[in-house]
Amino acid sequence: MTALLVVALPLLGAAVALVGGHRRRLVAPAAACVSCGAAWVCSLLVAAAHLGDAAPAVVGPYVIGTGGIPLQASLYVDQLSASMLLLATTVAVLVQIYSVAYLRGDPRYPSYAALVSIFTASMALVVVADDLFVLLVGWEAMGACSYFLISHHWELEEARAGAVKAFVMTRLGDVGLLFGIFVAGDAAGSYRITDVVQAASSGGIGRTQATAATLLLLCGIVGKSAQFPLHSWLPDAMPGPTPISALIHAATMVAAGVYLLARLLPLFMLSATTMTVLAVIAAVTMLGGALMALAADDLKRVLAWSTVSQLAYMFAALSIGGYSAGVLHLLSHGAFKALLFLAAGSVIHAVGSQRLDSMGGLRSSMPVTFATMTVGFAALAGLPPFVGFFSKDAVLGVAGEAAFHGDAQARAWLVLVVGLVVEVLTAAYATRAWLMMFFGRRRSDVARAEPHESPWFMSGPLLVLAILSTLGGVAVVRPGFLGVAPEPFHAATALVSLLAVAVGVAFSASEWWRLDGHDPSRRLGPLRPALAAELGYDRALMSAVLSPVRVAMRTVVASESDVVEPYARGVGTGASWANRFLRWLHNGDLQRYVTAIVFGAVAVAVVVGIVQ
Amino acid sequence: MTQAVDWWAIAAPVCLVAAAVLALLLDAFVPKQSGALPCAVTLAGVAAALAVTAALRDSERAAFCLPSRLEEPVDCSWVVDRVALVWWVVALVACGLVALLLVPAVSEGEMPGGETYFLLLCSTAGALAVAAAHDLVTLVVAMETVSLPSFALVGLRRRPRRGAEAALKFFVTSVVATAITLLGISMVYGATGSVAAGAVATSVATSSAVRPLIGVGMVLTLVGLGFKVAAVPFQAWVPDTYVGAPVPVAAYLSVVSKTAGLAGVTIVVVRFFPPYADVWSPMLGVAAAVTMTVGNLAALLQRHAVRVLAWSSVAHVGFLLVPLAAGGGAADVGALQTYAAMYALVNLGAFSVVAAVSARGATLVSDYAGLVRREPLLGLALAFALLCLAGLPPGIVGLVAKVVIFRSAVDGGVTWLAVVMAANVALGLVYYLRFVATLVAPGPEGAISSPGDDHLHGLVPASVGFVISATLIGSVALSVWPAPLFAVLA
Amino acid sequence: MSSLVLDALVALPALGALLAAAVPASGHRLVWFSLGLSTVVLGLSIGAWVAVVDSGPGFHFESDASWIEPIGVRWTLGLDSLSAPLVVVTALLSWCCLVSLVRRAPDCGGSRQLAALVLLIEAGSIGTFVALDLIVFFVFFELVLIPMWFVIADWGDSHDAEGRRRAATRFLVVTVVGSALVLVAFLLLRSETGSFDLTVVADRVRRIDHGRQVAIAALLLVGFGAKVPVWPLHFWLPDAHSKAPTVGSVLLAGVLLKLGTYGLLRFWYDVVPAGALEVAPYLGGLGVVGIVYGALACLAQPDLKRMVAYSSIGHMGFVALAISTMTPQGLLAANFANVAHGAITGLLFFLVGGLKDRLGGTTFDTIGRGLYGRAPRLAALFAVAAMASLGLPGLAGFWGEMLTMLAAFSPNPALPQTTYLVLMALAGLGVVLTTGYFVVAVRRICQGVGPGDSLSDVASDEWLAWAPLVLVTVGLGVAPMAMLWSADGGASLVSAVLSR
Amino acid sequence: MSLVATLFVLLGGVAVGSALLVAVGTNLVHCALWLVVSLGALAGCFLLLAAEFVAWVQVLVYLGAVVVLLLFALMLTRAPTGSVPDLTGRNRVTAALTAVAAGGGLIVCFAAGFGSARIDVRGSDIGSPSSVGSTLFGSWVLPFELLSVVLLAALVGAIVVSRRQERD
Amino acid sequence: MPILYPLVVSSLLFATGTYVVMARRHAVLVLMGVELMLNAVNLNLVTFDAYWHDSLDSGQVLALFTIAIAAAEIGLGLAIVLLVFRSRSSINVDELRELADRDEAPTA
Repeated sequence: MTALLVVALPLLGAAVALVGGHRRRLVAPAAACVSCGAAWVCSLLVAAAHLGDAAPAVVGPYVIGTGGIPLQASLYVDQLSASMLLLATTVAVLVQIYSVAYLRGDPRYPSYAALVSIFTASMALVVVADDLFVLLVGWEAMGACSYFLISHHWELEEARAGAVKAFVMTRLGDVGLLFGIFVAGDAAGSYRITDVVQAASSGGIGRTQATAATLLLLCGIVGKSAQFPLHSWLPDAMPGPTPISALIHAATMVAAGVYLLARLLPLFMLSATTMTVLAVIAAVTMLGGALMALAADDLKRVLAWSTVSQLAYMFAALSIGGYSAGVLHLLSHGAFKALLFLAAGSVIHAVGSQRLDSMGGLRSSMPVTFATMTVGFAALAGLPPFVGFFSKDAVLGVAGEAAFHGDAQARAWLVLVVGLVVEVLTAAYATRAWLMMFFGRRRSDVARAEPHESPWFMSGPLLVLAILSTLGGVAVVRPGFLGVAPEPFHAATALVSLLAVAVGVAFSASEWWRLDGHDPSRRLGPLRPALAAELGYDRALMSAVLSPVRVAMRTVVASESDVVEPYARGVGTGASWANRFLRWLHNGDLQRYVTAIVFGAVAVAVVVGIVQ
Repeated sequence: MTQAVDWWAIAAPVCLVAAAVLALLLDAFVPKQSGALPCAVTLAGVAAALAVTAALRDSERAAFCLPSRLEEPVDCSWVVDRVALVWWVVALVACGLVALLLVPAVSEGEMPGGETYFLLLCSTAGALAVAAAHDLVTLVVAMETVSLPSFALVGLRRRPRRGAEAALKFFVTSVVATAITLLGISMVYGATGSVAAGAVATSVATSSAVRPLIGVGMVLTLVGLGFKVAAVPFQAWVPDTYVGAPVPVAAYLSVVSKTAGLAGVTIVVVRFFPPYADVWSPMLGVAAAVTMTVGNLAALLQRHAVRVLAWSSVAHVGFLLVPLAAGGGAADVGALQTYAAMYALVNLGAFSVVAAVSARGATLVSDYAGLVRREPLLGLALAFALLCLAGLPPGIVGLVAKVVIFRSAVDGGVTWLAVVMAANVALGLVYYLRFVATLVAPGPEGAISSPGDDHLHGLVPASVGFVISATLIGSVALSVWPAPLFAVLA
Repeated sequence: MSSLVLDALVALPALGALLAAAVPASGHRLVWFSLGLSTVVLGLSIGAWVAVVDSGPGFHFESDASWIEPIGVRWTLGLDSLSAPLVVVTALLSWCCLVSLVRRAPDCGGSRQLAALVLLIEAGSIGTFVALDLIVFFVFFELVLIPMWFVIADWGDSHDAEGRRRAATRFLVVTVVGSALVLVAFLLLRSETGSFDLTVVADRVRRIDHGRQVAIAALLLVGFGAKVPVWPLHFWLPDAHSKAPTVGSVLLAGVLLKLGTYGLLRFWYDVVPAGALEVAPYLGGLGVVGIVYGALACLAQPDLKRMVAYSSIGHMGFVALAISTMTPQGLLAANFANVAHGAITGLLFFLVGGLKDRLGGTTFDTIGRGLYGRAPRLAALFAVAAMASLGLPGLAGFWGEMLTMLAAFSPNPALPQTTYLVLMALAGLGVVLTTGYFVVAVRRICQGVGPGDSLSDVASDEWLAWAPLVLVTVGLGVAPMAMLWSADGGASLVSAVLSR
Repeated sequence: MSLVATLFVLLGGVAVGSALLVAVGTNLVHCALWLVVSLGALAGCFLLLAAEFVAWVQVLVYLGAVVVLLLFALMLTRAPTGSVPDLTGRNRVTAALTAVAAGGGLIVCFAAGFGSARIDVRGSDIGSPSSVGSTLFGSWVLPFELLSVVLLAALVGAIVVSRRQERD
Repeated sequence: MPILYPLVVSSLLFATGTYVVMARRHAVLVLMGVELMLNAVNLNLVTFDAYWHDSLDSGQVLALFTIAIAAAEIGLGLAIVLLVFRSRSSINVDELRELADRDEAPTA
């Protein structure tokens, strides 16, 4: 029941913020922070009860007839959902607090706070839902909140465009998800996740059905988690307020795809096809994302591409059955990426620009931000002792294990090799961004006066997240809270990956040195503009999708105006012509009338006479 | 051997003729009278005839029987059965209402009192005779009894310029049609050697050698009747005549005269030529389809109010022919009569309002703008009548009558005709609704009979007002409780 | 149970319409009177719905009286879980329309006549939903046409008298042709079964030979399809909507279109299921074409009201697809989508009407950009309505579409399964396109930099008129079981029929 | 060919020929007179067909009354007595074609229906005034009475139509 | 005598009559055409009466009635013709166009 409160409380807060937010200035922030805080407390309670080897709890089901297989609205809390819940509410409450300062004076704050609260509730619903349709409700509600929040600055063209793109692309995936739910539910005879998983584990679902269901589900997952080929909305979603990027587009919503996959892993494991597809997608995405991040000029885009890439890491782990590795990286990424975004927000807040080349030398003026962000970058790059090192190690360790000993070795090798390459790249772009932001000369074209440290409302959450990113490694090494067996430390892969990180850092640092404080990615030469333009993928995709739609649209318009309308009008015109003709016939000439009578009589008589 | 006269069977037309003569004589001997007196005589005659009709309700009478050859069933010239009685009631009631509509014209000296009512009653007597006639000789004479007085009625106006033209057109076309009918009768006679219903039917059923001759004869016989009901291609006279005639006379032509024609068509196809159903049924089907389409299309953009009603009456003939096209069984004839009764009632309602408004000089539909607001009784009565004609609620009586016609078509297996009807119902709506919308719309300032103009406002003569109210009440009541209208079908 | 309830539901608005049109009192007072009456009807209908939900399958509140005995027509009314929600929606939308008339007289005046027409439409629609006699059904079906014609032709777009008349007439003509075909189908049923009574006909339908049943089902498809409107017969709808006044659009979309889908549901499922199975794939195909076609047309629309009108074609396409599956799920989905579309599109038309009142037009150019800034609440409501209309889970539109696709996923075993899978996939594509045009519309009018004028935001009477629809939209989205339960009874009825 | 037949052909030829002259003549009065010839010849035909009574009625009513009426009418309408070139309207071609079709159709129809059947009028008294009179009042009382109404109505109608004076 | 003789004569007369009615402009001539048509019918009736040896004399009786009707018609017809003449001094039937449907249709 406490889990239900996690869903309900933020909704309540949203309602209060919406209704009262415009009357009193303090109502909205108070409602938002308090409701999310209360939800956080509740999720702590839930987590306390369900982490470790505690038995899962089920609320419901509340059966809703559909004429066929019924919906069973029910909640399900186990270790996975408890930890996800904790992550989501923690980031949410930090973001709410952070936003109070970040959006100070913004007249749209009340609706913003309400949407964040609704989002939190939706995410919580996704996490605790036991029915696939209930999950879908939360899933798409998150999408809608994301849409509205991306377009928070709706006077900006790129915010509007990004919001539309994000929503339409994820919904495209969601249609697949919906159909996947149909197939899965049909195969399992129930839409409850527990039933589906049960059926999958006990062999109640055939291979074909499982492949169909999982491939369809994968569409939704790929869309939501911004994986290739539906990845391009996430970088474009960055015009949204930075706290939103931290919450939705880094820590929680985009990770929901990973969560769902982890949740349904037994079903996915039934289909080697799907897992191979997943591995390929993950490999392509993590490599591509990292490359884009290396070349991007915009700080938030760097982080966004990094998110894309890191999410692919999680999928890579799951594609070789690394349940705990995937989930652990999800949790750790949630912490350090939220930290990175919030810190980036702090920087942007101070500098007034998102472009990397307009920053530099911020080290001294923003010490807290510098320190916390350094922690974040270190975690991202996978430096020990930060949390990222451990979670990545878990992923690569699983991959290495599987590559040498498992039965899906091709997949595992792919993940392992690409994973290591991406390690290099990750370290390189993290170092590059870090150097460009905090070191070197301050750029003269910055409009603002001397940047200064952000208020405590903003730096407080940064500190909290920095602590989590620093100490979280402990939890990762002992993942018993997930109800899985402890992971042995993978010494071999850890060494290799440390080497990779070192290569990456060295690359960026040496180039930075060599170029005298200029962007190290210039070293990439002709590849750089192409990467900065994101390989033209987006434009190609848009024209590939939009031009047929445009053609179809024009066809429809033409058919309405040139076919349907003329015919509809033609009936009227024909009738009025007939009317004129008939009235012309009746021109008042008596003898014409008589002729008509005689002729008519003769004609009918002739016809009848011949017929007879 | 002289035929016995069954006075009771012919009492109704005799009442009418007696009243006619009385009206004529009163006109001659009572000078300076208004329209009220001859109208009263007429109504008395109609009432008496109705009383007789009511008394005959449960009996089927045959009179003026011909000596039978051999052992065949006796052929009678005059058969008063249930079908005929229904026609009688429709014709009589309509005649009474038309008589009331004529009062203002007579009172103002526009039409001569005694003669007008005399002609009206003679014509109606002819209509009754058509419905009861069971041999071709009686039928054709009865038809002429309907026609000849109505030629005169059309031309009866003090300013006869348009009336004369209308009368001449009506006359010539009608006479030609009659001649063709007579030719057809002569062919039937030539082929069968008889003119009586039973003998013709028997002979037609047995002789196959002369089928073309009989078929052609039957078709030509139907021409004159088709002219009376104004089926295409014999409809051309209708708009010109209706427009040129006094409005009450147009109402008479569109209701009583048409009823007589329908009765005649029914008798000819059902009583004389049942074995030729495979000929007349598709023929009437095509005629029905063409007639309703032509009528509706021609009415579509009409601006002249009477012409709209004229073409609408043509279109309704199409619907009326459908039950016969569907086979003309007892249920079909019932459907036909139901529809005809509905049509007579609401069409008279429409014509009565048009009569009242035309008396003030309105001719175009646009002259009726805002009638509902200025004179709600007139406006609503006309609007309701038009909706009934269109067959859309709130004119439920029209709708249900159409349902009955559709049912007849469907049961008779002429579903294609039902589909044509469907299109025509929609087509008809267009102009009926345009008319209704004009009635409801706010009228132009200074339009005819604006409220301030006391000369024109509220000048609905009592008799016309009575007809308007009676038809309105009748059609509203039948819309709420349509069962009585359909009692015919039971 | 008292059997006068349904008679009252029909008679109260009808008598109210007469009174409102006839009584010589001030127009304003009569609008209030109509509103009061409509409130009573609304309450009564909700009560009846609740009672029906409680009583399970079958018809309740049956009323049976002699009407046109000679042709076998009886005044039989009944309410089941299929019709009850539609009756409530009708009553609710009429109520909302009347509320919106209380303070805002139409430009051309005549608010009491308009109120009378609204009541008449309400009476006719409720009558159609509760009629159990084919002819009574038909009479009520036709009863709404003339009032709607007047609503469009007399209170419609004030800039285009000719156009609104034409639009009204086109609506009327298409519907009447359709309904005449329906009549033909009814009469075929009558001639085969000897009764006009729905239940009797349903009982005896097995006597009809199969080909005849197919013909009847096809006639019903074309006849009701013109009203729904199913794709190639939709051409009357955009004009009718774009020329109609707000009240007219709301009732047209929310109530009148439902007459068609209800008719199909009622007669295909209860009366000629065997024949319907033969033609159902065509309906499904046309429905899907309507979904995609409507969405593409919406994408190209420069006029918000026309866009909403075309969106109705898409939504009705979903209902058509649901009906065509010939399963209890399909019935549930169609019924749910009917109700949801009534509330959501009603709300959208109210909002568009509100914009039209403020800005004088509904083209995107007239409305301008940046409504979020100029009239935040109005814009937010529009965004919510758009989200609901594009089928966002958690709002009412989703469940209808989801259940429809679910039904198409497993259609009646007698139907071609693969075809339906393709139809389902295309419907999914339609969902994406729908999302596309709604977010583009939101982007076009709500977002961006506006002309800087400030519009009056949602007024209190508008809140009153719109709030019920918002509540229904959100309520049904959050708690779909409210509808699914009540319709379950109907579904079991249908499955009983289908399994015969 | 028998004598009767020969006579009939002659008389019929006269009737048709003079009817054609009515149809094409340019002088109104001549047309009326040709009509007299045609109807007179027709009366002769009736006689040959043993319809004695009808023949005499034909002579009385048509030749005695109707044609006179027509001549009066021509006079009253101040019809020109000379030749009028445009007595035939522009409709003539259509009219002629329709008429030919009608006539041809009728002949074909009769020929198909009766072929070579013959009339035998010998030895019957069917057409005598007494026989016709007895059937008329024995079997056809009803139409006869009805006819009286027609005639009365026509009389009154004719009077009342021509009595109205006012011009406009 | 072959029955076709009188039938052919009557057909030709009837055709001539219709031509007169359809083509001749003068109203009185039109009436003459009507007379021709009716007489053709009479010839038919009389012929068939003789052919069938009808004991009821239906043909002859109807012929008599037709003559009477024709007379009545011609009387009333001439009265109407005179009425037309008096109201407009012309009795050419093709000039009677006053009632024609001439008002312009509204543009739809």
